[in-house]
Formats: sequence, structure tokens, C-alpha cells
Amino acid sequence: MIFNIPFIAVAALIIIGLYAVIFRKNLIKTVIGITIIESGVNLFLITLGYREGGVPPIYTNLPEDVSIPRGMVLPVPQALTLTSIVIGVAVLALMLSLVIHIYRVYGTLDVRRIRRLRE
Amino acid sequence: MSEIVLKTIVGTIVLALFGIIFGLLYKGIDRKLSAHMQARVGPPIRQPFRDVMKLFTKENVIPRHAIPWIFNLAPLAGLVATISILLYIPIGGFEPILSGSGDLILILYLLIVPSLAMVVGGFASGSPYATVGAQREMVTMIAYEFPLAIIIVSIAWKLNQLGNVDVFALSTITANPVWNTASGPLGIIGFAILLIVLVIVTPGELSKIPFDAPEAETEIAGGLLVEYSGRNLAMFYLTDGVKTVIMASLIVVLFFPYNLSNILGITGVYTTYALDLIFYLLKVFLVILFSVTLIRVGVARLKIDQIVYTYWIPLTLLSLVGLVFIMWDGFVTVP
Amino acid sequence: MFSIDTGSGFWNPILWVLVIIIAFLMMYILRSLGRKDYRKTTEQIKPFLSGNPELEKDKMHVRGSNLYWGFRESLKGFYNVLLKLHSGNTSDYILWFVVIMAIFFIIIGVI
Amino acid sequence: MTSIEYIIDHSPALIIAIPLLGAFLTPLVSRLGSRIRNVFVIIVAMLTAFLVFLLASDVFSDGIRTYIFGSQDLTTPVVRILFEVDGISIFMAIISVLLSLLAAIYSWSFMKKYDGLDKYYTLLLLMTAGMLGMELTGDMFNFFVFLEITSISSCALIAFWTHKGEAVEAGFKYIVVSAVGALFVLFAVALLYGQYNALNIATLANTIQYSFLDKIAFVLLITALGMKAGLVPMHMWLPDSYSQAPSSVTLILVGATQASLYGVFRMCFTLYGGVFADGILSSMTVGWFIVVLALVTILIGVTMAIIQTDFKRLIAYAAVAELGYMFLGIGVGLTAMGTSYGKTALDGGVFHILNDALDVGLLFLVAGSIYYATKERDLDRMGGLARNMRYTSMFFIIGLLAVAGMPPMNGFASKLLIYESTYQLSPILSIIAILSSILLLAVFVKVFHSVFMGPELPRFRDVQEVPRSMLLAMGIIALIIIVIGLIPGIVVENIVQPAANSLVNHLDYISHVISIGGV
Repeated sequence: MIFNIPFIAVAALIIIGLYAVIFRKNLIKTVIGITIIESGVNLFLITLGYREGGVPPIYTNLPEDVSIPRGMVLPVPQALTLTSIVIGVAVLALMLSLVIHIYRVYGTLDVRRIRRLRE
Repeated sequence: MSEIVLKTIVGTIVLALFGIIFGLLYKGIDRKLSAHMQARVGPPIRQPFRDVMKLFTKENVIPRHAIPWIFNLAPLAGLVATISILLYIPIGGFEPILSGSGDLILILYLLIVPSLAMVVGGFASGSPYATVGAQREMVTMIAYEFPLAIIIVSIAWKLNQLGNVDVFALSTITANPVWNTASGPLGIIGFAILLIVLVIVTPGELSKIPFDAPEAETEIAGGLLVEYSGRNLAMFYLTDGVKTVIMASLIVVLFFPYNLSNILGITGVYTTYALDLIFYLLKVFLVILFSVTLIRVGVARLKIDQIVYTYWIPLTLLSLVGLVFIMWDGFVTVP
Repeated sequence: MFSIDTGSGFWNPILWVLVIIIAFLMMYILRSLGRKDYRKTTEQIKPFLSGNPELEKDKMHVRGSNLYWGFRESLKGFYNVLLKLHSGNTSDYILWFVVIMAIFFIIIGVI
Repeated sequence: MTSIEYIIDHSPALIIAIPLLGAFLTPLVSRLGSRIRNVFVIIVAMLTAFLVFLLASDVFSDGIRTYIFGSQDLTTPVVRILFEVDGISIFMAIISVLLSLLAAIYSWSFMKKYDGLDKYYTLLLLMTAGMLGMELTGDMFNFFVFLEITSISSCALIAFWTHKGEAVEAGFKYIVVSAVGALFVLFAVALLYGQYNALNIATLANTIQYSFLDKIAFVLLITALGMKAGLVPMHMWLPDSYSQAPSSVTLILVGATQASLYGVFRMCFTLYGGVFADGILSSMTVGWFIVVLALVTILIGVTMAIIQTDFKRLIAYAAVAELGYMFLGIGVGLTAMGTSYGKTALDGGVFHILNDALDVGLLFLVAGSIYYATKERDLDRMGGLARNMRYTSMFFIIGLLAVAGMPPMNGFASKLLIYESTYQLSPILSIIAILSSILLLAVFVKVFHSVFMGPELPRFRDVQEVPRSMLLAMGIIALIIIVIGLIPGIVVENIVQPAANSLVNHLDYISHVISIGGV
């Protein structure tokens, strides 16, 4: 059970994020929602990378009894998470800058009023 | 390769003349008959030929707001596209010249071109009347295309279900008359429904009463043809005649592809071809009589939204019922 | 080689273009038998308006949104629903995404 | 090894590297002057296009080609990225690179009056690199990365005219939609990685079990990529962003949307191809689901298009309808897997990708030209432009006929393949497809009237024909449209069928990786 907690957290984060995107009216909250979804996905990735009793993939301070590379944890999920975080930051920055521009032109952040484009 | 090219060239010339002459002839007969039905004397049968001759001697006015190159090109393009359909349609006992290079879907699309040419020509004349007429023509086109597509696809589906290949090719359809493909009364009823719908689609395709809202002389003064005169109008006039022949031939091909020579068991090349051609012309005449003349005389013009309604709701539902019958028929018998 | 064959039909554009060229030439010759000229200075080049006075040019042009009135009129109910669905609200876009995802998952999960 | 073979060997890497490098060199080059920068961007795009064509000729003659980034020893676990180029990848890459090149040419005059162009061109090339990456990569996570690169750069380009509120709004909607979509793709990738310890598409396809988690991953992938490809009812971002982006950007956006569509193809036919082929998951279920959505896409696309008054928004809805035809091709291909008509439908769907990119692209460029000449996008305020803009109106007529699938344009050939195969699954599919095609014709005839016809309006008396670079871009597309329309048999045989075959024969994709020692 205890090992499932991260996965429950992942599901909870994604659902909270989706809730914020769908039901919150403020654009900033929409952005926050997307960031929460992203955290959920990142948490999922990093959880997958956890191996019980694994050894970090650093060759220089390897314990004596560990054979190479069998006992090592494959660093792929960590690498994926890092990449994903970097991309996430870029998306976040872009979204926030667009929100600033929207506020300048529309004078509001209410998602119900930012719909000149419809039909 | 060079043989088919030569055949195509000769065929185009012969069929263009055939289409124009018989188109005008049938137009004359149609006018005479409808006049008699309305207790008038009516013009002589050769009147359409005289009309064309007269139009050629009239001034070819290009109105001020028109866009000349489109205004002049549209009638020509429509007529040319219409003539090209004739090469894909079997006439009498003759195999179509381009039988292996085009099918029913192509004909369906090529039939749009003359209407499209009229629409574009109407828009290009820059007159409000013509614009109103042109957009009505376009709406009518959308409207009748729905039942028409159902009819064509149903027939192809049925033939495919029976294991034929090239089911959209007219040669396959004439080789397997639809009435023979039905395996029970359900199929026969289904095809009969489709035939009725196709007969009602025909006046829409030809912009004849009751679906002539695009031209409506009494309200928009001839609609999309209002600014046309002289030889440009003559082109449209010829297009109309050729298109009538084509639509009638299509009904003949889809539903009555029988040849008299097979039934009577006549041999001999020339007599067969002559007999089949005469029988074909008779069939075309009968189809025109029912789908153009009788409907035209019998009913009044519909409003444009009524046209859309007529085609999209009752007729589409009717043809869907026909399709369902045909499919049912197929599922019952195919083990 | 130039034609495509779908197994249910075929289409050869080259021969069709040949037909079009020949028919075009024929009809062009036929057309050129007709009278070419017209008097450009008289009133006959004015658009026909049943004798009504000609309006200024902006008003003579039928606007794009006025076209296809008959079509829209006969499908009014359909369009009212459709336009309501296109709300332009960002949240709705994501809502549709979640809805389709749920439907798809149910379909795959059940069947 | 001759030098040309050497280039072909490394071309999968170069195709990504050249636009990527070009993108970040552009700000430097633009210091030398705007003309030099424009030439530089066009040269970069042409070089990429050249490499893509070189690779295409190789792939179409010799089959799948792989390129390994990282450890060349394939027996060690995943510390590499594999590019795997097969028929459909290179087919899509041809389309993308063609659109980018044309957009670069078109931008020369179209964007001349605006500033910030060094950033504009950087993003343009970045987007090209992203699209090509999505199409060439054989790695799931890499696919996600390129998806995000494409989304970010296209979002920035959609909102390029930040002084317009609508453009920023469209950009924001686009980034929300694509961020959420991409995150779900990443989630699906993580689900797959967690189970099979692999990221390579071929490896995954070889070992996939179709467990419960695989089901979730499949749903996430198809829905997220379907949204990015504009599947109704998740299409609403598409008219917003297509209509607000500068026209040259819209042209590439068509390519970006189709790159997502390629993702749907790849997931359905390669990654889960074995699952369908073994009958673990009935391809009928998924196929019918896609078919139904495709029909809805076609119908809603055209019916919405017919009532629009904004020129570009109208084309965008028409593009939605066109996407429906492609989905119809995939759906029928999936439902009727293994039958000859299923294959024909798939051929038609794949062929239509090419045709749609050209037809809709041409119409968007025409809309851009009209905007350039008149600063107008509202159909109700235009009229009579065929007098002053004769070439543009001619290109519009070609685009109109092509998009409505009138013979002898290219659209007719691909739609014919779709009509004459889908009816065997259910007649109603062909009927709707034929009907919608006529509706598309009506849509563009309306545009034709309200933009080009009618009396000469006084305020457009001085309108000039657009500059040569824009005419050149439109002319090239129009020429390709006509050529493909006249020789559809050759195109289908040599380009489309290899692409569709590579989708159907998913085992080739897997076995090629095995044959070079992977998995």
C-alpha cells in the first residue's frame, strides 16, 4: 500500500489540475492547473525511476559489492523528468507572457469574457 | 495508345454534335408537349434551333460591373464540361468511348460543372438579380446532391454485394440491370423508390419548375442569366439541352439499360446499332416526358428554402428508406 | 499508368483533358460564329434592375453573409445548437477533450 | 563510400540539425541585413528540402533507414535515440518541408512591413525542425519533445501580432490545448516505459501486451493527438489559431496539425498494430469510433464553414472538414484491416494528407494575399477584387476546385479513392463524404463571390497585385496541384502506396530494428 502512495498522488495531481483548467475562471488559475498536471506527470516519471535497493548510476563512488551495471539504476526516467521540467518551464513562461498580453488588451482575466473568437 | 486517342478525338466531335442536336430537338418536343398540356398551340419543334441562330446574331453585351474574362469563359466552360460527360455514357448499343477511364462518381462531379459555370457566370455579371439567382442555384445544387449521392452509392453497394468489381463503372451497371440484382420484392421496392427520387432530382439538376428558383423569371427576372445575351446566352442554352439529354440518359442507364436487339434476338451489326439507338432515343424521350415535361406542367415553383427542405427531408428520407430496403434485401439473401 | 484504379472505379485525367481540349476548340469555333461586338456607350451596359435606380457600388454588391439564406433558413434549429457549442471558452475546449477521452476509454474498456 | 551515400547515411540527423542550427543562427545573420537573412532562411529551408528528397528517394527504393544517436551498441539498455524513417515518415516529411519552404518564400514580402522578423524566422525554422523531428523519430519520448517544440514555436508564431487581442487569445488557447495534450502524451509514454522499460517505438510494438495500462495509454495517445490534429469536437482551437496567425504561419500550422495526425497513424498502425493484428483489441471497435468522429468532423467542419464571414476562419473550418476525410481514411483502413478496400481507403486517406496540405495551404496563402492587399479579412467588406488581382483570383479558382475535389484537380483523385472504398463498409460513409464535398464547393463559391466578384468598390480601386515572392509561393503550390491532378496514378503508385504499405506492414518497422541488432 505504502508504495502506491506516489501513484495515488499522481492521479490526484492530474485530476486537481484538470479541475482547475476546466472549472476555474481565472486565466492564472488555468495556468496553475496545467502546471499541476505537469507536476503529476513528472512525479509519475520519477516514481517509475525508483528501484528498491538500486544504486545511483555514478561510477566513481560505487559500493564494492555491486556489479556493473546490473545493480545500477538506469538514469533514463530522471533524464526524461529533467527534459520535461525544462519544457514545462518554457511552456509556463510562454503562457504567462500571453496572459499578460491578454490582460493588457481585454482588461480582464475571466475566461468567460476572453472569447472574441467563437462560432 | 494512339488508337484510343484517335477514337477520343473522333468521338468527341461526333458526340458533341449529337448532344447539341438532340438536346435542342428534345427541348423543342418538350416545349410543344407542355404547350399542348396547357391548351396552347406552342412553338414548332425546330424552334430551339431558331432560337440559337437568333442568339448568334444578337449583340454580346458585357455589362459594366461584370468581370469580362470570367463572364465570357463561364458559358463556354459549362458547355465543354457537359459535352465531355457524353463520352462516358453508353448511348444505344454503343460502348462509351472512355468506358475504362471514368465512372459514375466522375459523372456526378462533371454534372456539377455546368451548374457551377452558371453560378460563376451569374456572380461575374455583377448584377444583384444574377447574384441572388446564382446563390439559389448553389443552394439547389447542395440540396439535390444529397439524394443523388444516396442513389448512386446504393446501386454501387448492391452491385458490390453481389461480388462485382468496378461497380461504379457504367459498363458494370448496364451489364447488371438493377431490377435483376434485387433478390426479392423488397429490393424491387427499394429500387423503385430510388427511381422515383431520381426522377424528382432531375428537374432540380436541370433547374426546371418546380426547382427553378435560381431563374425565377417572375421575381428575379431570369436570375443568373439576366445579364447574358448573344452568343454567351446561346452557350448556356446549348448546355441546358445537352444536360437534359445526359440526365435522361443517366436514368436510362441506371434503371433501364435494356437493349431491344437482345430482347428481340436481332443479329447483324448495323440493324442492331440502329435499332438500339432508336430504342435509346425513345427511352430518353419517355424519361424527359415524365421527369421534365409532366412535372414542369403539373406543379408550381417552390421557394428556395422549400427546395432545400424538399430535397433534404422528404426525399432524402425516402431515398434512405430505399437504401435500407436494398440493404435488407441483400442481407436476407446473402448467406 | 496515368489513371488510378480504386477497385470499384477508375479515373484517367489525361484522356479527359484531351476531350476537354477538343470540345473546347469545337465550341470556341462555334461561339466565334456569333456576333462579337456590342455598343459600349449606350445604356445597355448598365446592370438590369427592372428600371430601379442604380445604387452606389457598395450597396450593389450582395454581401457574403447574405448568401445561402435559404440553406441556413431551413437548417435553423441545427445551427442554433451548433453555434451554442462553439462557445470560444478555453475551459470548454479541455472539457471536450476529457469527455472524448472518457467515452473512448469506456468503449475500449467495455468492448 | 561516395559522398552522396555519406550524406544520405547521415541525412536523418542533418534534416533536424540544419533547420535547428539555422534557427539559432538567424538572429546573428539578421545583423547583416534583412535581405541576407531572408536569403539565408530560404537557403536553409531549401537545403533541408533537398536532404528530405534525397532521403525520400533512398527510402522509397531501399526501404526503412535508421539512424542511431548515442551508443551504437544496440545490446546495452536504452541510452540512445533511434531515428527510424519509413515510407509514411518520409511522406509526411516531404509535405512538412515543402510547406516550410513555401512559407519562407511567401514571408519575404508578406512579413516585410513588420519588425521582430529575426525572431519570426527563428521560430519558423524551429517549427520546421520540430515537425520533421516528430515525423522522423522512432522514439516515444523524443516524439513528445518534438511535439512540444512544435507547439511552443507555433504558439509564439500564432500570437506574433501581439498588438491584436484576438491573436494573443488564439495563441493562449492553442498553448493551453497543446500543453494539456502533450502532457497526456507524456503520461502515456511514461505508462509504456514503466511497463516495458523501453522508449523505442519498434521495441515497444514488439513487446506490447495490451494490459490495462496499455489501454489507458492508447486512449490518452489517440485522444491527445486527435485533439492536436483537430478531431471534432476537440477542434475548436483550430479555427481560432488558424485564423489569427499570419498566413505564412498558417501554412506551416497545417503541416504541424498533420504531424499530429501522423502521430495518430503511427500509434494506431505501428505501436498498437500488433495488438490489432492479433485480434487482442478488435480493430473494428477503434476503427468505428474513429469513423464516427470522422463523419462528425466532416459534417461540422463544412456546416460551420458555410456560415463564416471571416475569410481565414472559413478556410480553417474547411480544413477541419478536410481533416475529417483523412480520419475517415484511417478509420476505414483500421476497421477493414486486411481487406483490399480497407487498403484503398488508407491509400486515399494518406493521399489526401498531401492534397489537403496543398489545397488548404494555397487557399490560406490567397487569404493572406487578400489581407496584404486590402487589410481586410471580413467577407462582408470585400468585393470586386478579381479586376485588380487577376493572378490571385486564378490561384483561388484552382484552390477552390481542388479543395472541393472537382476533376481534374488532385483533391478529386484522393477523394475518389475514399468514396469508392468506404461505401463497402457502409454506404452512408460515402454519401456523407460526397455531400460534404459539394458543401465545400458551395463554401468557396461564396468566398469567390464575396471577395472577387461584384462591382468595383471605390475603396479598393487602388489595390495592387501582391508582390512576386507571394505569387511565386502560390504559383508553385498551384502547379503541384495541377500536376498531381493530372498524373494521380504515378503519385499514388510511387509515393502514396509505399507510405500506406509501411503503415499496414507494421512488422517491417519492428523487424528492421531487430535486424540491426536492437530490441
